[in-house]
Amino acid sequence: MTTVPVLSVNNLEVVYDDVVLVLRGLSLDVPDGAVVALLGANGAGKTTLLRAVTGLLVAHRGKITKGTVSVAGADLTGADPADVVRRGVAQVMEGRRIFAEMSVEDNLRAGGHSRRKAEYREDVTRVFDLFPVLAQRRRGTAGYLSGGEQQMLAIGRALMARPKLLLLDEPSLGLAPKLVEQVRDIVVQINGQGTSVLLVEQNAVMALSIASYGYVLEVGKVVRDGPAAELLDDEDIREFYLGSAADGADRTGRRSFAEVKSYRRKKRWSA
Amino acid sequence: MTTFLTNVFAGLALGSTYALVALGFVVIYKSTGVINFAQGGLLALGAYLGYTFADNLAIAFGFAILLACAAAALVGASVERLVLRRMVGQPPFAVIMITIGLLFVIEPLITAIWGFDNLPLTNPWNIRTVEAGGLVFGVRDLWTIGITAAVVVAFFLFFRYTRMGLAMRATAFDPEAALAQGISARRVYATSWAIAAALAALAGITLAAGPGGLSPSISFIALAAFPAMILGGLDSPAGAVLGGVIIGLAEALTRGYQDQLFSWAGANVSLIVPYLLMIVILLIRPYGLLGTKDVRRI
Amino acid sequence: MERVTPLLEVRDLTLRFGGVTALNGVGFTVGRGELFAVIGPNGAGKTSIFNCLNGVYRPQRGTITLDGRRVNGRAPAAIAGMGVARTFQNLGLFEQLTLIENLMLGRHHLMRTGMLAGMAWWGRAKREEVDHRAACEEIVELLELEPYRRTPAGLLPYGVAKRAELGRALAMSPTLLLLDEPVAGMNVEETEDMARYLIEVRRELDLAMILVEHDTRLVMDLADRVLALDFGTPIATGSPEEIQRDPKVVEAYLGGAA
Amino acid sequence: MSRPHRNLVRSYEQDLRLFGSPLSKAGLALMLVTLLVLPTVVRDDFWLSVLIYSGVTAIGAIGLNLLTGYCGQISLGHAFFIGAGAYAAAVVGGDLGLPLPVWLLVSAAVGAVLGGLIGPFTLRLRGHYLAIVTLGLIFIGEHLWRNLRDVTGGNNGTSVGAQPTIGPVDLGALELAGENYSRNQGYFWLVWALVAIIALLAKNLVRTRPGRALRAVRDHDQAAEVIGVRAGRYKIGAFVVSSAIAAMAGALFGSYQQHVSPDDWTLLLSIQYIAIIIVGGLGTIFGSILGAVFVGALPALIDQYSSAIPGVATEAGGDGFISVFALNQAIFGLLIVLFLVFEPRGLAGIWFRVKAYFKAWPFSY
Amino acid sequence: GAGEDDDGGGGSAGAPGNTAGFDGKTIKLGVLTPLSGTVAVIGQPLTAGNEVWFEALNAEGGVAGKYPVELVQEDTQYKTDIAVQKYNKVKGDVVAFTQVLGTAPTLAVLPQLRTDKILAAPASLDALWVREENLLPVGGPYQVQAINAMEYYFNDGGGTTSDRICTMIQDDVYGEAGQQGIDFAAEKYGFTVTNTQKFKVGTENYAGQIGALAGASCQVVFLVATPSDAAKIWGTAAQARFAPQWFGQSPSYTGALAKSAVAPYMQQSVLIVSEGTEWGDSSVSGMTQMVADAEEYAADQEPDYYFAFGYNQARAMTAVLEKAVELGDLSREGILRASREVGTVTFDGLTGDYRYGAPEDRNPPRSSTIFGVDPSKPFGLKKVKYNFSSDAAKEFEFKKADL
Ligand SMILES: Nc1ncnc2c1ncn2[C@@H]1O[C@H](COP(=O)(O)OP(=O)(O)OP(=O)(O)O)[C@@H](O)[C@H]1O
Ligand SMILES: Nc1ncnc2c1ncn2[C@@H]1O[C@H](COP(=O)(O)OP(=O)(O)OP(=O)(O)O)[C@@H](O)[C@H]1O
Ligand SMILES: [Mg+2]
Ligand SMILES: [Mg+2]
Repeated sequence: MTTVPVLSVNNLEVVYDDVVLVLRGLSLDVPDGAVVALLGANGAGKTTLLRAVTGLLVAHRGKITKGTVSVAGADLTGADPADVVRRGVAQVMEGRRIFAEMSVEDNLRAGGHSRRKAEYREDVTRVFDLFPVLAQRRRGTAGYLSGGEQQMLAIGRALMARPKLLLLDEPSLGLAPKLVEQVRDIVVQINGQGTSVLLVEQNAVMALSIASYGYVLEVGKVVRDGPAAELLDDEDIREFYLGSAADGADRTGRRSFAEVKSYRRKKRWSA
Repeated sequence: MTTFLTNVFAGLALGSTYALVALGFVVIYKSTGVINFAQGGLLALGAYLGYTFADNLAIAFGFAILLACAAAALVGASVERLVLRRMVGQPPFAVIMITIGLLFVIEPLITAIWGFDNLPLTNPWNIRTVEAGGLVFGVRDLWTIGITAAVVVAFFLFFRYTRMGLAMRATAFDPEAALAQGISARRVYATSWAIAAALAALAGITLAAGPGGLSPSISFIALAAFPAMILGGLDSPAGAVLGGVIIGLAEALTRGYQDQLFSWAGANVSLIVPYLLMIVILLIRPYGLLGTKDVRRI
Repeated sequence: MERVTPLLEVRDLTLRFGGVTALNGVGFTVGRGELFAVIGPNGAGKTSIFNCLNGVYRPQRGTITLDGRRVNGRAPAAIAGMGVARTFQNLGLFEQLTLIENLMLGRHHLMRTGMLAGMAWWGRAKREEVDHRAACEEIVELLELEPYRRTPAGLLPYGVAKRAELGRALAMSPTLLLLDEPVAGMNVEETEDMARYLIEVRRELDLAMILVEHDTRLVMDLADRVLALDFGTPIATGSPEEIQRDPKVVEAYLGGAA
Repeated sequence: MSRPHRNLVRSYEQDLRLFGSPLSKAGLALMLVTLLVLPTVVRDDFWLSVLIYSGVTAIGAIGLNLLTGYCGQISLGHAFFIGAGAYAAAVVGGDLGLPLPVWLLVSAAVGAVLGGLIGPFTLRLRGHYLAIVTLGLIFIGEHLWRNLRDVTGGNNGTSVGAQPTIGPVDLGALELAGENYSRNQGYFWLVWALVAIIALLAKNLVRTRPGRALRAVRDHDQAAEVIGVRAGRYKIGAFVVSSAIAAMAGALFGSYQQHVSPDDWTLLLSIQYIAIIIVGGLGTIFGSILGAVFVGALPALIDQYSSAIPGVATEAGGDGFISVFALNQAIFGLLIVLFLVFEPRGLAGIWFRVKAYFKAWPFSY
Repeated sequence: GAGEDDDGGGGSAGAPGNTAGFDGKTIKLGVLTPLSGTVAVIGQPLTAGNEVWFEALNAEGGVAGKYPVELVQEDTQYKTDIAVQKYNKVKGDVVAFTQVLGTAPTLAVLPQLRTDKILAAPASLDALWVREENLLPVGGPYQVQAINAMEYYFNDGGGTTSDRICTMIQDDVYGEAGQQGIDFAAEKYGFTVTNTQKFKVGTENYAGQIGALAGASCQVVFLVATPSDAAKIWGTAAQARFAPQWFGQSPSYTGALAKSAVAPYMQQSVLIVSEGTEWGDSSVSGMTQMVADAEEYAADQEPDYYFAFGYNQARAMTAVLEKAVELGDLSREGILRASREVGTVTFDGLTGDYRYGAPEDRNPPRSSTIFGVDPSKPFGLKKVKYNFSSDAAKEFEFKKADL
């Protein structure tokens, strides 16, 4: 393919506090118009990668020490977050990070900060259509919403920016099963409208079912990548991210949690 | 009755000054979540700049005010440029301390440039008065009230028609999340510091235009405005104005009736009345009259 | 079923915030040693039930009794003293304290050292510190938290933080443990670990649990009984199998994913 | 390996030691020896008095840090309690002529009672609102100090006759083994011994149950309640302890200075205390001491060297753009700003960083 | 211990021996004053006054024509703890302090002055200082000014004791001193103080106080303030069209007021009670000398009371030093002794003569001068009644304060 990937990360190294090396030469591409899944255990560095892309490392005493980040061909390594957003990159941050003291509507307004004022009405209607609860609570204080409602707000807020590239950090966290499906549909839908998506998820089944390509991260490095379908069939991936028994049971034939083995298994690729 | 009205008028004038100063506090609180201890320093600086324009450069007083506000705003914005932009995402306490440090820097610089002597600021108001309905009004007091009213209107228009208000609140609440929305924390900080400094300059000049002239101790007024700011609610511009007026009136009226009503409590009760009033009101409304509540649910 | 008094009895709980009705006539019982689950869509009122049990919210109507003693009306700290422990949906760890300090805080209500005794150190304070530290270490071991003892809670990886919260709740030596989405945001492996811990805790400690969780597989595998809520109103109670098949639950909550 | 690794801890008791490792033991010993020997080496009255005031401030700062750094309650009213302590010492130590332990403890008690009266405000007020209400204390206090003439001497102030005597030992004119020591030397030992004692008490407080509770309340008061910490009680408790310590600092201040007046307890003093605990590092006892020495001694240091800067007038009305006195102030402010830009967590932050670096050593990442 | 002991110095005649602050050639004197911060507005000119006097003196060889004086200036920021630190810093390097500014800082270093047996000249007109062995005050205390103002009012101003006489004072030691004087006068002359208004330094709005004074129909108001407050007070009074006879205690006034918008009101209603004479008054030799010295050594110096005060202070200190040299002892004890034996020091009309001696026998000047405001004068003040002392003022007793 000749099109420029909408996000291209090259050999990235990130250090926190001048001492903690978290990303160790990570490379990854999000092709234009694609949904790419990023899997990895807790602490692997997924969030750090997203911060490096959007420039939020500044708020964490983190620094890119090597490598580049480019969005649609433009080099944005270490750029100001506001610039990154202006170039059409929006992020659903880990832990929701809604503005708790503000109303639901003001949260959405803040999400649309990079857009023109006139576009607000249209944008907000779209979000309210996706999440009717938010419309009901529009004047309510965001901080009093339930956990799941806050998650919806966080997603809605990111959508307000009408991004070209949407970075989702665990969007299904704390959502009821029905809503997880709905979020999945939403991702598919906005992807259909031309937004590329980088999806960080613990819910690997959900992520890989809509992604075209997937990366697996371990301690700051990509240890495995490939087309989503291929990853779905990979034995290790299924064992560790999909929760299927290694012995060939199909996707519904999962182990019961009540019978989990009381020893830890070891991943083959990260010995 | 005339005494009462005179006191009310004095209270309004004083309250307007408090309101201007409190508005400066509020603007910075709204965007950074910290109280700016350097506000008094900015006020003095603005007033001295006004003096330089009006007296040393002999610019017409009205223009001198505008120039001083602009110059002060520039100073405020440079504070962001030089210091605050490095503090995004850092603990608010560090930022508070930086404002204290700035206060320590500004004051000696002022005395180095303008000296210690009391300087008379040439101005058309001073002690002139106008008479209406049997009452005598100080021209400066009238202007102070008028300017405050105009600033308040400008303020609300600004917040109504720009997204700055929202961006400020978002930045104060969670700078990182605000950055992620494409809100430039730098722009927010720079704007709020510029506005706060300009307001301080305005307050400083209206103060210095009185008979007392201009001396470095003019910065003390900022302390007196604390109760006004907190009474109205730390993050509410409307609250700052309301708080300013209430405190101004309370102070002027207690002062006016000190001999009749408060002599038992010692001299100068009027100076602690703002604090007592503030405490009482905060016990009833812990976030001031119009402040936003902290929200934290589990 | 034998007729013993249940450990926890919740009756007719109603809670409103302005126009929002978070809970509407919710009632259920939890037996000793039982693992009771509460499910429902987002905003159904699950966390609010916990907040009522904890005394954080004051319901407008209804009663809660634990072991025959009335719970509602008491202050949260008093309820904690009665043996109600809790993990939080949004992580309620004390971020600047180390993990072990967080666990020790769980034992706060079991300790007596006051400010003066604490300053003096020698005597009660020291004795208590040592004794309760031993109790915490058992939990550290049980939950395999050894490497993180001295890590400030705010820097713990998310999965570990969730476990640490469980640990803190266990440190309280509770009779009733409230778990608010203990595996949210965890991958399958970590979820399995957590399930394992929960099973072990059940086996080793004599306590009842209420589990709120959107991971239906975990709920269905572990729970003895399940209550389903929608808009603050109970829509069904029963065994996991019954609930899973209940059309109202499927409609309101599970969707096609069941 | 036959010998256990030096970091191996074999019992919880051992693990709980304040000065557990050989390195920290050595550090402690070094500090104690320094404090003992310093006044006999640095006999200069200026530096001794700077350090005495720094020590007094360190005590007050430990109090404020307990309240603000550990319990998260910002107070701008610290100067009020310091003043109260000084007046209490003037009455008990001066007018009644009671010895040091008595006036020190009575001052602490007075501070504690006042703190207990003010403390309940914390139950309703948060953050800056509390800060400004406590700021009101300064002004209300000033009103009291000026009007309660019998105790405070009104505007004139009052002399403080509280003597540094413990039984037969008079630290104001110490005679040991035939050697005479000056009042400044005596006060240095007195004040810094108290710093050490109070730091130790505070450290014990914060590492045991009540201290954990304070920090829990600071980090997340609702969660603290839910796990059984009575947040309100600890907030008030923190106020009581902090004011008691502040009052002791005030008593020492008065006793050393021998005269105090309402002009001593201004907002500026409170702000200075805030500066100290932020510069030193919030939520660290050692940081309070570092901060007090830094804020107390830095101006003196600047003072020593700034006259060498060209273009500076070294006397009133002299030539030069800025007088050395104004410059000192400006440099002080500037250093604070720069310092916090570089290390927002304060002096203690540098300390942790150094420690973290050596822990990770020899792996730099 | 710290603080070297002086080695006594020489005998009762001959050259004084070396001692702390005196190396056989130069005499060093300390200055503890706010040189930064808000009170520097006083500290700066006062210190300039000290400097000018000594520079002029040094030009003639110095103390006793042979020992030049050097000032060691330290900034107290007007804080007591800093004052104590700075005192400790320089006490070993000076023979005495020629200026300690401010009541609170002076009180803070006083205990140590006593133990260290050092002499210091306080830069304020408190009556507290008169009976303090270690202090060397100059000028008539504020009480004297207040009493003399009343004398003037009754004798020359056409007032009667039945007039409504009021006071407006700053709520601190300085204000209280003025009030004491008025209260004393009230007793002596037999009038009552109708109304007293107190205010805090730096108050912004005085409408309340002025309203109260006007409400009490005050015909005379004795004001104790500092210039910027005084300007606001008179400005407010002018706006309220309240025009009693004001008497301002000397520090209430500064030259800038005569050029300000309040000047016309002041010309009409304000008298200032002070000491000495008009700035530049060539009929008074002390003034001629001071103006000449100021022109020579501090060309930028504006006419200023505080400057004159510093100049006088330095002169008193010089008298003591000369005496000490005469006694051949510049040690601390020697200087204290000299301060007891120096006798009466005259200030050539800049302020009244001060009779020093043992603290019990000291007699401060009792004379004052009444000034009117006249913008055409260099300092904006013209003499109205020169150098008079009332009997009442002479009767005022200075007691040893319990410090
Ligand atoms: N501000 C910080 N300072 C120091 N270390 C940090 C900081 N933020 C993260 N880390 C460390 O960086 C590593 C990667 O963290 P990151 O949050 O990127 O992981 P993640 O893959 O998103 O994990 P999770 O699934 O828990 O969200 C972790 O070990 C974490 O402890
Ligand atoms: N303090 C509060 N103020 C206002 N509304 C509240 C408050 N607490 C809860 N609510 C509302 O009550 C409803 C129930 O909230 P709750 O947190 O109990 O939901 P939940 O079932 O835990 O949802 P989730 O699964 O998303 O966590 C929600 O609509 C929420 O917005
Ligand atoms: Mg993450
Ligand atoms: Mg919930």
